[in-house]
Amino acid sequence: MKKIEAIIRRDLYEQVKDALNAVGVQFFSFWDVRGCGKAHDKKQYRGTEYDTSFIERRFLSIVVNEAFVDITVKTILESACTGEIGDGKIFISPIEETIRIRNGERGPEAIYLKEKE
Amino acid sequence: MKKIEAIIRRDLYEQVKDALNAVGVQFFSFWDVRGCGKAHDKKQYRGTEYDTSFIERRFLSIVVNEAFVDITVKTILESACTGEIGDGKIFISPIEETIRIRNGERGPEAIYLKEKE
Amino acid sequence: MKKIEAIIRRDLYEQVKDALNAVGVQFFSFWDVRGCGKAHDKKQYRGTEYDTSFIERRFLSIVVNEAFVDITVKTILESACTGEIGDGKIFISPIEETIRIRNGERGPEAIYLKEKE
Amino acid sequence: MYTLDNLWVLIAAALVFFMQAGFALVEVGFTRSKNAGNILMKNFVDFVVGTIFFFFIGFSLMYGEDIAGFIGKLDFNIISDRVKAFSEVPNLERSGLTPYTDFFFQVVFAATAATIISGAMAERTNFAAYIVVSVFITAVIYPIQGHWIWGGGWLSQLGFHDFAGSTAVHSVGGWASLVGTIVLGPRIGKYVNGKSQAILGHNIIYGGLGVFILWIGWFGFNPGSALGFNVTAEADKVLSVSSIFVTTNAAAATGFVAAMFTSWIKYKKPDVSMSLNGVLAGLVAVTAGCDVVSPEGAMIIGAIAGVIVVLSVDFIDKVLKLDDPVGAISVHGVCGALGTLLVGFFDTTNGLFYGGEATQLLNQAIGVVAVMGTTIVLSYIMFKVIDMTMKLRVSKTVEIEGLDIHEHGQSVYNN
Amino acid sequence: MYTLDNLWVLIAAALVFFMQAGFALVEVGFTRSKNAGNILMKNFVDFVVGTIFFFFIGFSLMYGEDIAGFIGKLDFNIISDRVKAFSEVPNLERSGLTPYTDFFFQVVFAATAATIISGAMAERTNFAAYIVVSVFITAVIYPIQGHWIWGGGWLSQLGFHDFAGSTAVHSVGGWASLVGTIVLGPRIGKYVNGKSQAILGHNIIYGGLGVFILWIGWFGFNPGSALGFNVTAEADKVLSVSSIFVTTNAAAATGFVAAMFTSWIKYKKPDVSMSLNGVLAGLVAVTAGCDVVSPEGAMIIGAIAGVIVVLSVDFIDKVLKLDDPVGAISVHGVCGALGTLLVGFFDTTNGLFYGGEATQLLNQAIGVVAVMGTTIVLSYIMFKVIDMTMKLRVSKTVEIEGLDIHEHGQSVYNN
Amino acid sequence: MYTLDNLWVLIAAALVFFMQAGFALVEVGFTRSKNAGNILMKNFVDFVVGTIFFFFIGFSLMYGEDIAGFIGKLDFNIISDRVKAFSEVPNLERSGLTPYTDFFFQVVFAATAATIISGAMAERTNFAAYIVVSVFITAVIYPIQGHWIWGGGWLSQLGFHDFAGSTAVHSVGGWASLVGTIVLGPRIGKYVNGKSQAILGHNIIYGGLGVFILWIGWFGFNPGSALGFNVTAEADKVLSVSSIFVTTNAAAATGFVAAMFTSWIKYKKPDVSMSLNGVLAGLVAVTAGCDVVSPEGAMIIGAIAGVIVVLSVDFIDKVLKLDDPVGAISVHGVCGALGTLLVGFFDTTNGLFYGGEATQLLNQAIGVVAVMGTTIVLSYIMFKVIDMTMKLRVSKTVEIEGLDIHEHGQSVYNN
Ligand SMILES: Nc1ncnc2c1ncn2[C@@H]1O[C@H](COP(=O)(O)OP(=O)(O)O)[C@@H](O)[C@H]1O
Ligand SMILES: Nc1ncnc2c1ncn2[C@@H]1O[C@H](COP(=O)(O)OP(=O)(O)O)[C@@H](O)[C@H]1O
Ligand SMILES: Nc1ncnc2c1ncn2[C@@H]1O[C@H](COP(=O)(O)OP(=O)(O)O)[C@@H](O)[C@H]1O
Repeated sequence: MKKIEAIIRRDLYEQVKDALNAVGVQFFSFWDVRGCGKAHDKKQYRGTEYDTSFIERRFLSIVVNEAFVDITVKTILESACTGEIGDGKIFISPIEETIRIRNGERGPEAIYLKEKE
Repeated sequence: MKKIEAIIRRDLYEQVKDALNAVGVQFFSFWDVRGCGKAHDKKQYRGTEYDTSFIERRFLSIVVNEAFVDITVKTILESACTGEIGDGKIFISPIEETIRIRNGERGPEAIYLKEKE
Repeated sequence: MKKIEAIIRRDLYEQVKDALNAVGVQFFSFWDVRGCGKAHDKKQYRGTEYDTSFIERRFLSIVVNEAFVDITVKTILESACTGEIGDGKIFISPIEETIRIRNGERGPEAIYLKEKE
Repeated sequence: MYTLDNLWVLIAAALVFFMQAGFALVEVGFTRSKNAGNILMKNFVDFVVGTIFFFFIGFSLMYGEDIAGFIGKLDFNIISDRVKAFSEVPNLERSGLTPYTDFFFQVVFAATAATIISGAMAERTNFAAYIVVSVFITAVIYPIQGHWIWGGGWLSQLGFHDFAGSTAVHSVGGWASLVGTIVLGPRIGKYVNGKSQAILGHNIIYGGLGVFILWIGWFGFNPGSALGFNVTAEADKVLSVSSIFVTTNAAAATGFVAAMFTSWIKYKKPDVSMSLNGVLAGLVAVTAGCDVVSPEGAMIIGAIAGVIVVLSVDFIDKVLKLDDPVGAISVHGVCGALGTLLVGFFDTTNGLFYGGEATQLLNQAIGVVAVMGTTIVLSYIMFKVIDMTMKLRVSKTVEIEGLDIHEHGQSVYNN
Repeated sequence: MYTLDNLWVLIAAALVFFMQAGFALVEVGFTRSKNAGNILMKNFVDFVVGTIFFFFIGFSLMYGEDIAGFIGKLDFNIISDRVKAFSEVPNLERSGLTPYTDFFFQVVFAATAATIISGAMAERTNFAAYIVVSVFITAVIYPIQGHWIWGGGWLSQLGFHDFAGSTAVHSVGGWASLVGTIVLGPRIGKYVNGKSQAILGHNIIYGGLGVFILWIGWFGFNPGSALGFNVTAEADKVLSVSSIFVTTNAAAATGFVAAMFTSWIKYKKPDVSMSLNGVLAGLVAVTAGCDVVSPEGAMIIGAIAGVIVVLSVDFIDKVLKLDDPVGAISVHGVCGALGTLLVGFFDTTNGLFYGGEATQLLNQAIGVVAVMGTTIVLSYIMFKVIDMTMKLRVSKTVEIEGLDIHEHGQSVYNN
Repeated sequence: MYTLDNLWVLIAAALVFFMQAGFALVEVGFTRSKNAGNILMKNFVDFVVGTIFFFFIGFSLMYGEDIAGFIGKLDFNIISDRVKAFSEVPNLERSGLTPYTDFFFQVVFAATAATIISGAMAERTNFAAYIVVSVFITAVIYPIQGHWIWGGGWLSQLGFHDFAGSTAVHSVGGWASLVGTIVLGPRIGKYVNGKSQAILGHNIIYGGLGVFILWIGWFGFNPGSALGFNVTAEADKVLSVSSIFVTTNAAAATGFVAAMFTSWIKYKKPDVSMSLNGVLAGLVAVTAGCDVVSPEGAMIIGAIAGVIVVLSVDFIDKVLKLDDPVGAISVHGVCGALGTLLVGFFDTTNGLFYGGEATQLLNQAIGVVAVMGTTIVLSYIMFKVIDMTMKLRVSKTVEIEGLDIHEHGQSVYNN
């Protein structure tokens, strides 16, 4: 199994989610993060400039079994891309074990609610 | 060392934390995430339905040395389980190195504050 | 490529960020987490004591290519360290693939905006 | 003077109306974010239901023709009839409050009694059921007790002194809260192995703003209850109203100080939300006697209430194990009763501490007990009937995931 | 009486001023956090620009010497001239409102008209352009219609009845909002494949507090429009003002109830923000006739408005596909017009339901249509000219990343 | 008239009371969330301590029997004695304010002076020490200066004109803030290598609501300072009060506009929190002369204050390197002094710009300097003594982790 972490523009989240759902990737977690990049946004507060150097982004953590890695990546690339700087990144890393808390089921089976399909 | 990531119901957090502490797992980080699943909660705002398809969850990131993997997983399974759909998942992935910022100590030793026990 | 996850004191973030930028590590994501440790802060609300046992921390997720691992770790150790308990941890884990969403570029090249330098 | 009396009472009523915002903020702030929208809705429901049902039903039960000292005669047209009668008086001979002014001042009080309850029952009450609760409180329960005290009923004949409603408004709300809390049971997670757990309010700053708003609202509530602003050879309402401003404010201040230090001593740190409760405790307690106590007396009353409210919250939470998220029972029930009794001591003309006899104190005690008993019985019946017919409490899932999403289909906080 | 009239109108004006805070909170709460600071700024701009431009220009266009029933004569010194004249009257012979009281009450109304628009145009309007919009509304568009209705213009001569401004203030704001919304176009992401999407307000609790504040402000807006508080052999403004308190409050209450149940039936759940809109709908609708309807009539008016506002928000959002984040067009435009028309039915002296003739209704319709048409034309010209000269809408990036960061260089929420 | 005078001043006092909520919101919003509960508590402490200590001590020092033009005679029973004397006057012969009205209006002013300081000293002051600061300000420092200006002391004998307290209230608060800021030192992280860093306020929307509340409060503060509302052959307080509404409002508006454009020009973007400060700057500046300037004059005063406040915040922050999180020194100290001086120019009867002589300006300057000097000396002694006896500043850990958790044991924001 792999963990696919995607850092995307917040405003494109709905679009990405719909695209992922459409290809069968329906389970994942996400949260809001701030992304640091080279673009140093100069902001100011009461006349003092400060440099946040971050942009508000959304972090998606998607654990999938091998069969789904490519389609997931492809789908994100398509749905999260504007072509302008700041579209974000995808990181893939290994997951050794997955366990469904509800019933203790392990392995790839735990990722998808097979019995409900 | 392994990273154990557990996505649990927010309301069970206290229970899980206490259970983990009881078995000696006292260091971890957590934050709030939203979990997407198949259950598409229909919500509405000013008469427009929208589909959040997420539930509020808590994400625990626990790095432990090998010896603690099983007990940690077992403890989470016991304390975070209601048996109803939506209990969440546990993911296990490899950690190559751990460093304690305070003193630069590395490896499994860095995980537990041995000297204080 | 490696993912370097650093859990640091929130108040030292600016310092850490500046130090990282200074050594060329300019891309990363961060978010706020709560860290559980042994120190059980007793808090109280309306006369009822409760035990939060967490401290507010900031979580940095930095994906770098191998060449940058050491300097990144060193920089964090230097800039995030106060020497007092609670300075946090650094975890290093493998990343198998990195993809830049903007143009689909893969591998270590995707991490740094070479063409802009 | 006719004009001044009406002007003052209308302005006072507008201030009392504003207390609704204060209650809403305190209740929203002292509870969890997942239920914030629901509590807001309940506070609105209290007031709008109050406005409608008190107009058609409650007002006549409270101020209609007295039936045996017990209740006013139900009369759907009481207000329009009174307006008609009033309109026939030649303009320049009119005096007192117009029927509209009178009604408006009364309706904002009725809604206050109802709104107290939503806080105590927060985070677990079925919304539809709550609407029915609001109806009963403003249409029946509050008007009955109100009739006794202010509508010419038996307590007012007895000489029971409750100037602005420590008992008539606050205790009624407080005791109904007590019963509601018992019938509902505690929130999930509030008691673990019999030990009270902290369920943190999600925004105490809202609570603080709410208390400031309630405080300014009380400058309508208490001084407005003089029901006028004039001076005649016999009475000087100007002096009296201005003194009520001072006593009201004094009790609020010492209530804060006392609650702050009590929590500081008891818990080692000055607790924010308890100190805020202290302000309300002082205000509630001084409400009964604000017209007859001195500023110094008001300060002592406020201080006593500030101490008691902390002890009472503790006792109800940890000993009685009743789950009252905002402290409504302690603030309104306990301190309302307390303040009413203290009139018997601090009344500068016939209080015990000023050489008065015990009669006044006795009358106060009778009133406090009678209202407490009646409210408990009536509201118990009400809650039980509602619970049996439409379920008072939401399901476990709804409670855990939040009333906002389940009852209203959305969260009030988004990005 | 001179003193009482002024005292009441000044206090009422202060309450109306406070409505600015209410509007700001509703608009901030009903939109996204990334634009919160920008909306706050716009609400301040409305009021400060209003204060300045209405002083020098708007007031004389509205209340200056009538030119053919169409507009007042522009006069930069109108206020100081009036003060001079007034000062020459011996103190004890003075009567009515002082020129200052008069101006202050008028200026808070002018700013209200302007502030309505910021909500409808929220989250995508260029800040500099918005300042110019504010100037035009308070200096030109509002005063012209105001002159017709209240300044002695042709509508007031016709017998058009708009006591406190359902049409003069709210509809003007509402129709200008309509045009602004059309010229601007919807927010990015609001319509996907022609389907309306929910863009969630980020803090409905702010919205709730805002509505409470608006509600108390309306106790200045409507009863204050009696422009006095006295009783003479001919007229009793005391009775009238107190009745307006009751009718205003009644319509707000039923507006909430009706909107709540309408949303409950239509969407299966009682929607929080729609119910809040219901309060405002009731208040806006009763504003025109608050002085001539009975409390029962006001309740019906409020209830109708509460139903209509939900249907109208739905219609505008889903059928017309106009993106009005806070429902300003429905609340102020539609319910303002509706309430003005309903005077023709519910006026207790000559409304259709009370045996009156259709003339009143006809006059109301003429006024509603005339103001609607004029406002639409004038504001269309204004928006187009501004759009051509300085761009009304921000760039796509600014809109996506938030106006706060781009227009003001900072976020209003931090840690 | 006795009744009207009291009615108006009581209502005005209630509005001034409400300013406490405004100050609390501005201070909470302009600072970090980890200290929000602490600042809220301090704002409550200011008011409750003020109420108690001003009652027993401050009031007599300010308004007691004059001792050599320098201070009033300490008298714990001053209020009850005055009430007793007043009560002996036959009802119908009473006039002026009742001793209660008088005290209540004064106490809300005293608390205002104290509350200004909490903002400047935010995020690093020991809570217990702060309580003592509040006691000294309301019991001693404010009353002394107040006696000079309003209590019959030497400045009032000199002809110093400070109608509603630009100097007596705001400058006192502002200069005490200056000293407090110096004694405390800047917050950790505020100056890095001598360079000022932005420490962002956590909720500028609270700040905006706070400013709206302060603004409406000022309609009590300034016009209420007429201490009455009547018309006699000699004086027309009605005209005067209504003019103060207009001048107060005008200065607030131009203060906003000027600060907004100043920040826009200086920093390229219109800064939200600076624009909000502009409103307060305009209000503070016009306070001294609101009764003697024209609306146009008030606009200019407000505009000057709006420009100056931005420059002053910048100067204090970047050049003097004093850490004043909310800009209290600039808003209250600098603009209070500025506004007091500007009376010498804009007073329509004897200001320099209206053909007056320089005497008035000179008197104003004497007062400004005297109050500044005295406040600085007295508050320096106070802060130093408190610092030596109980430590003014919290420990490094407490400051970094937040005062809420350490001083009050909890966070005010939860889930
Ligand atoms: N090496 C990294 N580690 C973690 N997060 C990263 C890394 N590189 C980029 N990101 C995240 O991705 C976001 C967008 O990447 P960016 O490089 O700005 O886009 P683009 O590749 O289109 O230029 C950043 O703001 C940050 O959140
Ligand atoms: N593949 C996944 N990757 C990341 N998070 C997941 C994944 N699958 C589930 N989750 C998280 O776990 C939560 C609960 O899982 P769910 O499948 O709904 O429970 P159950 O297995 O009991 O049916 C989801 O809401 C989501 O946050
Ligand atoms: N094993 C772990 N897994 C995840 N997070 C951890 C782990 N150990 C420590 N942390 C994080 O690091 C923070 C600080 O670590 P701590 O051990 O308290 O500091 P120190 O090592 O200086 O004593 C914790 O609050 C927690 O957020």
